[in-house]
Amino acid sequence: MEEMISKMKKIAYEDLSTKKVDRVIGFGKGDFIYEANPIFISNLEEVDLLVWDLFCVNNLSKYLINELKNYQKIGIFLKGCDSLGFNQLVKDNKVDPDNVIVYGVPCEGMIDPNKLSKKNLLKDLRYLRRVDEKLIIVTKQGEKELIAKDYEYDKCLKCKHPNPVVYSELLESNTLRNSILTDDFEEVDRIEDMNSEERYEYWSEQFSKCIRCYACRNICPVCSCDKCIFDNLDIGVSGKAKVDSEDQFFHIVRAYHVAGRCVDCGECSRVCPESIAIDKLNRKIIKDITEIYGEYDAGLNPSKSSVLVNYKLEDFDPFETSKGGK
Amino acid sequence: MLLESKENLTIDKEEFKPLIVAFCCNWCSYAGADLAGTSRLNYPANIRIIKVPCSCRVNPNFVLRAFQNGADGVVIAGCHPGDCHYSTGNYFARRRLTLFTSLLNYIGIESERLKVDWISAAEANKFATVMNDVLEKVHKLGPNRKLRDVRWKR
Amino acid sequence: MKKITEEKLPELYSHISQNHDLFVPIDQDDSVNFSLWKDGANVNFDVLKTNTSPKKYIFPQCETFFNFKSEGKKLTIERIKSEEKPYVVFGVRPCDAKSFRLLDNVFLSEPMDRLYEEKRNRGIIVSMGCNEPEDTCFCNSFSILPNSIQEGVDVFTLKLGNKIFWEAISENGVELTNKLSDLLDDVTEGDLKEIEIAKSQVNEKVKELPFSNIDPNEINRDLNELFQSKIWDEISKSCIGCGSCTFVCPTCHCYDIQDYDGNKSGERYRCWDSCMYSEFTLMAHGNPRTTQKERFRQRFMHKLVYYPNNFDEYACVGCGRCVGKCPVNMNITKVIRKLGGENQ
Amino acid sequence: MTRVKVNPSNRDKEISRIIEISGENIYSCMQCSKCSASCPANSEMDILPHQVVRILQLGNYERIVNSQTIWNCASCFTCGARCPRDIDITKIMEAIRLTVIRNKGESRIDVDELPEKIDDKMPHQAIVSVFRKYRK
Amino acid sequence: MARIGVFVCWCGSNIAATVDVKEVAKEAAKMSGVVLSTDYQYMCSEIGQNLLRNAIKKEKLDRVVVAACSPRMHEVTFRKAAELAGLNPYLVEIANIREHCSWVHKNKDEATEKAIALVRAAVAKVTLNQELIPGEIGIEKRALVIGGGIAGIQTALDIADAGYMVDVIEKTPSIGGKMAQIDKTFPTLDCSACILTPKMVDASMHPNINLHTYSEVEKVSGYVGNFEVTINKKARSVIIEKCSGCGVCIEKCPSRKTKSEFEEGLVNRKAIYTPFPQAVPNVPVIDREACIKFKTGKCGICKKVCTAEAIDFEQEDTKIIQKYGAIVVSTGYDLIDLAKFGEYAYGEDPDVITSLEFERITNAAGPTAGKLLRPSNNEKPEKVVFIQCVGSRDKTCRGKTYCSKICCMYTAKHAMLIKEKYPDIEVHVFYIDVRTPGKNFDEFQRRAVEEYGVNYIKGMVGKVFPDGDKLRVYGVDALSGDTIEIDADLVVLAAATKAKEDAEELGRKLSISTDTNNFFTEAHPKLRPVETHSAGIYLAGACQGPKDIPETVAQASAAASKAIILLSKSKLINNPCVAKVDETICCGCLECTNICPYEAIASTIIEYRDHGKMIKKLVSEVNEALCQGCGGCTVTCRPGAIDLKGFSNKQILAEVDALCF
Repeated sequence: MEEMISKMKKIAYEDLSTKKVDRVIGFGKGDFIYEANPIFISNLEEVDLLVWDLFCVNNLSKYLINELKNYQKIGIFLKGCDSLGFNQLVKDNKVDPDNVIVYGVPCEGMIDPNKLSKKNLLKDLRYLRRVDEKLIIVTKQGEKELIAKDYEYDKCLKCKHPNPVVYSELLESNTLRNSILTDDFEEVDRIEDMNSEERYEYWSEQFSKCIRCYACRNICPVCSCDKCIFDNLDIGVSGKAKVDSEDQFFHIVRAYHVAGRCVDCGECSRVCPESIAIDKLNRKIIKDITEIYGEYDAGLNPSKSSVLVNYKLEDFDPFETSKGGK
Repeated sequence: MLLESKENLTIDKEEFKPLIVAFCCNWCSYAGADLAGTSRLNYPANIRIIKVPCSCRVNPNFVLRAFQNGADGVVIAGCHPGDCHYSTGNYFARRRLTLFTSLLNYIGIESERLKVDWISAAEANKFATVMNDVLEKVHKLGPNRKLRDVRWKR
Repeated sequence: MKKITEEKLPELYSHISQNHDLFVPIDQDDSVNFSLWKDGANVNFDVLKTNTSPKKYIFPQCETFFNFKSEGKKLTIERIKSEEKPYVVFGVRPCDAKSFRLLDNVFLSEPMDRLYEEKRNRGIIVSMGCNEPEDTCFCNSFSILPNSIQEGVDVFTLKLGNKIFWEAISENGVELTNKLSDLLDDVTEGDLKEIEIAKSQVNEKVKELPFSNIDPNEINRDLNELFQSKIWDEISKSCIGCGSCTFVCPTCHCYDIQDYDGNKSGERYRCWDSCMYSEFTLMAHGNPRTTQKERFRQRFMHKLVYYPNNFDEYACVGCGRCVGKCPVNMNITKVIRKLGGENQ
Repeated sequence: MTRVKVNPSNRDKEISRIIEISGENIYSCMQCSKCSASCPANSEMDILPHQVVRILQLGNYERIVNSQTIWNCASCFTCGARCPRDIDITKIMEAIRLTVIRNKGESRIDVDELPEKIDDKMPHQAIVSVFRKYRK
Repeated sequence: MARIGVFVCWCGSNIAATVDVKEVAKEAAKMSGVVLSTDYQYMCSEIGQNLLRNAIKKEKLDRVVVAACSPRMHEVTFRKAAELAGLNPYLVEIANIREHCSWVHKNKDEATEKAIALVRAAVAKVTLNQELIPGEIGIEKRALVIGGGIAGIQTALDIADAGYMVDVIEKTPSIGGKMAQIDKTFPTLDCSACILTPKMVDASMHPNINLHTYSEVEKVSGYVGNFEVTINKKARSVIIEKCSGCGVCIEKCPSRKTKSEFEEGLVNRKAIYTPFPQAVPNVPVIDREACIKFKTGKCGICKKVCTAEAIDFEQEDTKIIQKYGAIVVSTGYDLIDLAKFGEYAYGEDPDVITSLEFERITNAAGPTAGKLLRPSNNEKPEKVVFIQCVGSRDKTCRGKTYCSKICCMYTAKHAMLIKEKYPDIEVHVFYIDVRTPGKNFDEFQRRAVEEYGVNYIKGMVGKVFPDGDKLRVYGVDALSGDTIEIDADLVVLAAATKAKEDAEELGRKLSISTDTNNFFTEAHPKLRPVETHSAGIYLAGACQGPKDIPETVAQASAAASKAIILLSKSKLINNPCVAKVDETICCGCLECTNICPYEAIASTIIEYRDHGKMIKKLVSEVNEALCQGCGGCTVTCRPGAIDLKGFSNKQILAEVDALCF
């Protein structure tokens, strides 16, 4: 970890001082041990603020949209999942990759403070580090050794791409995780196994928790419209009332709008203040796409068109009841 | 199957009149519906058709709006794959609707309530059969309360 | 002052619910939120910060002003009749209790907000003190002590171990207490001592909290200077423009008014709005706040400058919900610090 | 020559079984006789393979089962490999033979008798398949 | 507020018997925006239309709903009537209460209720209708013909004769195509070259025709009336303008190892060559892959012997960019590769040949000067076997499922040609079915059997077995059930036809579709057989499906006339129901461009002022001339920035709302 931080500082310092970039987006330490924040650096003095720890969970790539309006060339630290989002931003013409230098950072999995908190480990937390699959924490009460997996974000447990899929420079790490390419969709199966009434009850309850804060949308690297349909009352598809049908409409349409484009980074669920299982909608679509149209690859190749703007003559047809006759 | 259902329909008619909104593409399915008319084929009056240029014009928003406002079933009908007037429209529609119908089903909407089918301009019989079939199934399910906007008064 | 043991609480709840809608913090799927109490509900008083604040009972996310009906080409307007049933919110922390007062400043000064007033008058606020403030609490920065009895609460309670102490404050509070007298026991001398100790302990704890040195009074409240400050550029960078801080905030009170055309009848309603949203303050000519920086600045200028200028109080109670909920860990504590609001 | 009632649409039970067992669509045949021309055993046949298919199309099962052809077929698969209509005539021949055998009940093994018949030489797969087929 | 007029038609009793039209009109009058609601027996009649027109003027209607038959019947009628009254025709909507209501329902109450609902939907929609004005586009008065076979030549001549400039692109060094290879034509047996060559010359001499041989289409952009085509003219290495066509270069060229494409590989040609003596243009081309000069740098004999100084080794491919109003595709066909048909021993034994090779052998200008000789030993065969349907009507991966259409006739022709020259040669034809629909076609085939004694055998050949000097053919006569064995000297295979290998690629360039067999798809199999789905692009000849010469020529003239009709117009009116982009909302993801079947959506960069700062933004832009109005893009657009005029999101939602009344 310390080694990675010095690598980050070194490359940021070098590139800023040689004017290779005029802005660096990375992580800085927050108010708590368990907090890391996005920071934006243009001055060499600020390079020292860069950190890398087990709480650098944010995907910084979406900041490029705005930052590129004011800076020519930006260096940015991206993890595996972030890099998928980055590719999608490139594909959506939101970011010109020529103006970005991606410093790829292999990720070991990020730690969820809420999970620590649930076990009362957050209070008086003084120090914490990861050694392979172990999490070592030091509190007032002393040192404790935990299983890291128990405290990782849910989204990290399912991570398919811990290592960046695109980068200009890879900050090598000796704790490289392997890509996991199989996906079991176990949580989707569980919902599919319910009958339609149960499913509807489940989702109604989930959706009714929604407070329409749009954190899920705003954090999402593929929700990059200048003016979202939900910010545009004039378009007449949805209102702002807190009624079930509006909440359902929002969540269904949000999921559909990222269909085939979602990079499964799980940020939507992480940031939801009401803990709605938003990613279970996304993952249902990913599951369908995987089963019907083949391996899901959103975010892997920015030049490949996504599933819904593509077709094959021989696509699976769930609707054909009888052959037509001209 | 069909005959049976017709009997059922007459029995329950008084209590529940489902509303079915059908989006038909101008070139095939709308023409198929016209031919059903010309051929004097019968299908229930609860089916209301909206003309769209192509099945690829049907936005999932439209479907959701229909359910919000009290439709008990929605039909989307287009040309058979390969016969699209715009050559590729229904191929895109097929992918979109494959995912969308599956998503709605996942959320708990009975799959019988959203029917997608390919009906050519010549298939008047198929048009009537599909409409009868949808109505029968929706009738069996009863009135739709899911996705319904309680503020919309019918 | 009265007391009740934890085991007897369900009895108390069912007693209250006979004549009131009772709202308590309920744990469902690992998240705690104020909800309507029903038999068997999993009441949780250990979590200080419910997901959203109890302000929703006096200022709901969405409420209807009136219905309108069209018949043929005629339009008739129908006022909404208020519900008569009084309600009790049990477990309102001092910070949240304070927020009610702050909302009163806005809604109950002329022109009065009838909808708000009606809801405010219909409710009984049973506040509950805190013993174990969390890292993200900074109520102290706004002079709210964790065990303080805030103005406007009807009953104040304090949970120590498995005992809940119950003190009626207002007339409504006394009335409720009287109705519950069968369930409540008198306190002993020992109890009072215990309370005293707990209060002084928590006041000490508060001083040790990470945010304890935050002091908005240190901010130079020169409006122009603050408004023009370069700091906003810097600190608004990471804001993603979602409304989670606003919607979990107990003091945010901006709303939008919309019409819904429901075919044969429609309604005019208001709903929470967030100054963080791009279409907030959208007018016919466009939007005066075009970038996130301006929206961000608005939120904190409102809380720390504009509101205090009007009411001599800050529009923040240091509940710390936004600290925990912000997707990018940007929050009011950082803003206050950047603006110089820090004790050395 | 016997006179037969021709009703190709009314698929005889046996014909349907042959189609089911073979998995081949006999109605795809357009009588090009490529199978017959390719057949190395055609000189030994009283009815040529393409005629077999035609007779099946016409539904005359009797004539087929009484012919030598089905037994003289060497199952070399040449016909199927060359058929332009993608019909594997070998499979049809085998299906016809199976119907004959099954009608005699010869291919059925009583499951109860099975344990005695099992010896080291019998492939396990065969045992499992017997169970699967005749369990009911 | 809109002023909507609703007109409910009785259609005699067609509607009025099942729908209470008075009630419908009464209910319609209550609907928001409706200022006039009335009914009439026959709205489409002269009187009915007058009623509509007068009401528009008198009541100052700004929108009209006609509740009548299907819009597919009379939408145009009522829109025209409205236009005559000064109303924009797109402010008229039809409620289909006949085909979709009175004719399919029996219960009068239900039908009336539904009719009211349909009118309500139409009223809701029309309220949101906007005036639409069709755009006009100019037309480039020039046509492009892709492919210089008989189809292309005929098309080019017809269009040129009508007075329009035509460019013909031919991939090979000469125009002429397959027909130039053929000896005689059925059913008249007149010489193919004799009828084709004059046409080739006509084409080359025509003042309105421009030939680009040895050229290919590289890129096509634009739209009907305004295509822009990039043509790649491959380096010929011979300057056309200078060459006199004397042929000395060919004669002296030392490279002689390349198989002649024109002679179907039966003989070799030089590295510098003209494909055949009557080639147009009669200018040789250097095959750079075969040429010793290009391979080793040494040689250059052709340049030395050319007195006209026409040889130019330095020549490079040139690109021509030209605008066209119409494009005709006439790229023709090929024969399938017979490698998969091992049982016929093609490629294994030289005496097994394809029908096209037979054409060359029997052609007086061919490698054997028209004498029928076995390729193996140059001796006259005694027995010739023809096998039809080699790969045609074949469901397997070896062949094609369709009937190649021309084989029955040309096989009969070949058999007859042999019999005519050499009555002593035995000719056997194996067939599955003989298909001879066409004028004088069946008579022709019967003559082969009855007059010339060709032995037709219904059945297929199982194997051709090279046995010493002979080819042993094993077959069956399906009718008698006899197995047949013939010791043949020559076996001719009627290989299936297929679409050109690069048809799909060309289709992509042109945005026209191909079917499963890669033949180009016509717009309608019966009523629009020469049009494609892309306006302004037409099909001629075998590139659309197997065809014989008469049919090809007929279709070529048909395609030409379609092109002429287009070119003769001064302006094109386009459908105004096209997509439009709201640039303020468009987020520039350009997903819409991916799904547009007409490539009507492109990207553009707009600049706008925001707080005193000029901001550049990438957005989509619709070319209204190309857009056909399918609306697929609208669903792809997440923020709803792209919408379809005439079927806008709001209009359709209003209809949904109205139906859920």
